[in-house]
Amino acid sequence: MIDARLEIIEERLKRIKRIVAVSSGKGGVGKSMVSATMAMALSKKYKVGLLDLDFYGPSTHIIMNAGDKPAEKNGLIPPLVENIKFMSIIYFTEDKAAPLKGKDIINAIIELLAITIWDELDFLIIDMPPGMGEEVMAILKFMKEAEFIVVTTPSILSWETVKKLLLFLKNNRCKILGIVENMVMEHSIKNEIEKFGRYLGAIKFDASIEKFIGNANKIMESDFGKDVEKIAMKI
Amino acid sequence: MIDARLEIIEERLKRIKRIVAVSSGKGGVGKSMVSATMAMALSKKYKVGLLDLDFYGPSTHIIMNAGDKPAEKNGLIPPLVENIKFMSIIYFTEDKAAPLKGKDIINAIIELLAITIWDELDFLIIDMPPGMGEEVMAILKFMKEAEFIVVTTPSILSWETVKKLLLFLKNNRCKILGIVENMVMEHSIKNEIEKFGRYLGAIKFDASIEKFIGNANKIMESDFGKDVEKIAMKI
Amino acid sequence: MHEWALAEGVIKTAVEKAKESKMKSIDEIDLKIGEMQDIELDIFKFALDELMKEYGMKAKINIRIQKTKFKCNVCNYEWHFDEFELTEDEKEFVHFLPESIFSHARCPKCGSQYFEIVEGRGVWIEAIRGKK
Amino acid sequence: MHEWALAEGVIKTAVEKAKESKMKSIDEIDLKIGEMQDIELDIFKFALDELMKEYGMKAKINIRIQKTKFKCNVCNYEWHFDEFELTEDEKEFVHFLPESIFSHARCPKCGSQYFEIVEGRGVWIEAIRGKK
Ligand SMILES: Nc1ncnc2c1ncn2[C@@H]1O[C@H](COP(=O)(O)OP(=O)(O)O)[C@@H](O)[C@H]1O
Ligand SMILES: Nc1ncnc2c1ncn2[C@@H]1O[C@H](COP(=O)(O)OP(=O)(O)O)[C@@H](O)[C@H]1O
Ligand SMILES: [Mg+2]
Ligand SMILES: [Mg+2]
Ligand SMILES: [Mg+2]
Ligand SMILES: [Mg+2]
Ligand code: NI
Ligand code: NI
Ligand SMILES: [Zn+2]
Ligand SMILES: [Zn+2]
Repeated sequence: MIDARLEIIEERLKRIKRIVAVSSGKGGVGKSMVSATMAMALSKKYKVGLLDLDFYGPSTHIIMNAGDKPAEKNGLIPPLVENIKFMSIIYFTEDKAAPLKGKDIINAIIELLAITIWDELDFLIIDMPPGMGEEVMAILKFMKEAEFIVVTTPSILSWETVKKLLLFLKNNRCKILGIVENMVMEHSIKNEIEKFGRYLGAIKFDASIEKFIGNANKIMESDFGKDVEKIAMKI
Repeated sequence: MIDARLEIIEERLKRIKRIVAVSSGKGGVGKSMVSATMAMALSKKYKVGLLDLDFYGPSTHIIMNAGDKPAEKNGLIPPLVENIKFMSIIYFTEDKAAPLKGKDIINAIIELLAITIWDELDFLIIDMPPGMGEEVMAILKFMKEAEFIVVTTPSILSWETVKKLLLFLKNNRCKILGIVENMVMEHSIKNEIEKFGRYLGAIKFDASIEKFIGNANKIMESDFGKDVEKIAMKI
Repeated sequence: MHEWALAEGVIKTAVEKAKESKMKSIDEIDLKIGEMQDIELDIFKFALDELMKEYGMKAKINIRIQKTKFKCNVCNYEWHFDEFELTEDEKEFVHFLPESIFSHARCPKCGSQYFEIVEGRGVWIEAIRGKK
Repeated sequence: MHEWALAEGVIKTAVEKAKESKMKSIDEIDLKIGEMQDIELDIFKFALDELMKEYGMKAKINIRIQKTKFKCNVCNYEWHFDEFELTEDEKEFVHFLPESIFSHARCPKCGSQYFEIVEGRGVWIEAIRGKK
């Protein structure tokens, strides 16, 4: 018995020039803030899509204040949010919990990849959940060309987990674009990070960012937005 | 065919008076810091165990600077760390990544619960991973009496996910001890939280906490430690 | 209308598999579709026909709807899709993403959300017959 | 020596199931043990005997070791446990926690860590026979 959805995934992704998975292993390091802001920064020059794969804690729709729903036409057409083609599980779960188990996660990803019509894109940014589970495996299996941006904070609790993800990605021969150090205050672990890969840049701790969440322009004008934009230009 | 490990789990847990799962749904809100510190606070008066169920990002061994390994005697005897019986996946994976898929996670939890000899405990504190996956399901299935402490930060990105977990726990008739607001700076969402459950207390953002990680005494003496201790006394 | 996307999956897969097994023409395809997908059969069949034209093929497609089966991990109760009480919106969500059922429904007996989709999701090719 | 903990699982489960099916005495238990558990059979059998004494029972226990089978999700290669090159420490970790294999090993063919334990883990009771 053959799963008829698998063959079509390649077709759906083939007009996407680059897939960038913003990941970490660790939660709460700013993956969602970085991926949404990076998508917005890139969208000034490029055709960009954003796929939120954090089914337990989808966040990018809040950061960008997404409104419209996908349209149905030979598949699902992602709505334009801040000029970015946007897809998230929230279009199917609304504000409810999505207590999916491992195999449900992989099935949901397959379904989403099979029915979403991204069409032509320069970048598809993927906001990854924490952990090294089915979502990372799905990237390994269905998006072999994906490039990883790995986000950490300077805290040892974050870095110890992030190192594990880096090791995993290297073991599995994934392309790693580099490592972003987010929420930097006085203390930075740049030197330590550089031993493990390319240092893509620091993003300062910005206590004011909370009040800009949901307002794309304000985010882009903030210190946070500027730091992310510099990183976006490097990739 | 019957899994011979399942029947013994009840036996292993039956001399534990209270099981407290420190959870959130969201990552990086301080679950590990709160659970380790809470275990240390409770251990002044009670017999306490700490089980780290975050297989992708185990952290409590770093916070408490765990050294000794479990001993093998009719099962695995958790070593005493800061006078707390401690069990974590790191004893079997060391510093490597543990890229377990959903069903591997549930299997690993079953194995750990079946072979760990906690003996008598007043409290077993469980440090939960982010998400609402297999680990939460394992609590629902194998520890029906467990009580949940739910940790959030004041950020909307945290709270939106935490609300989903609260909804899930209520739907599934879990006992919720209350909600902890961590990393509070000027802005608190206490009023909002109180609409959803018991507010267990605020923990201030404490930029100095990073340098105390790995030093139990210093953590307990810090502002963070004192805030957590107050909360521990309420449960 | 996202039926088209799934139909594309079917035809693409059939063509690919026929190639692999060196078939010269595909005469018949047996499909099994999970009830949860709640496919609109008219649209789906139309899409299959159009796509077959594009690929210059003409096969008989036999479609079988697989009933759903759910099983609760807490109380072991087993049930079918029609035991859920879903709003029209929720049904549409499940039509697009079967796994969204975990957000919208609970075990009819014990109320738990910790249940399994035993069967009834996905679009499956059971057999492809043709000339070598 | 954590074999004792697993043996306890076996005897407890057998006693429980016998009670459920109203057996008066258990004469024989068929066990299947995953190769990954790497059970020390002497210790395990000793533990079973001691535990049976405690429960006042005396059954014949047939133990069968189930070979492991792994399958790579990336390159589809299939292999057995002995194809891994594990250190003594790693073997001990896997003995305690079979799932730790994902930390210590990779697909022998393509190097991926995204593989499945198809079989060869766990301790399973296949049959319990006795008098009603
Ligand atoms: N540079 C920063 N300065 C201050 N707060 C930040 C920064 N980056 C992210 N945050 C905040 O940290 C929290 C976690 O960010 P989020 O993007 O949700 O992380 P993740 O997706 O990794 O879980 C959010 O409350 C977010 O607003
Ligand atoms: N009250 C606090 N003030 C400042 N930093 C904190 C506080 N609580 C936690 N942290 C830091 O936040 C990060 C996430 O904490 P952690 O306990 O690892 O969260 P989780 O277990 O929820 O992922 C760590 O770097 C930790 O040191
Ligand atoms: Mg996120
Ligand atoms: Mg943690
Ligand atoms: Mg569908
Ligand atoms: Mg074992
Ligand atoms: Ni449709
Ligand atoms: Ni042993
Ligand atoms: Zn039920
Ligand atoms: Zn392989």
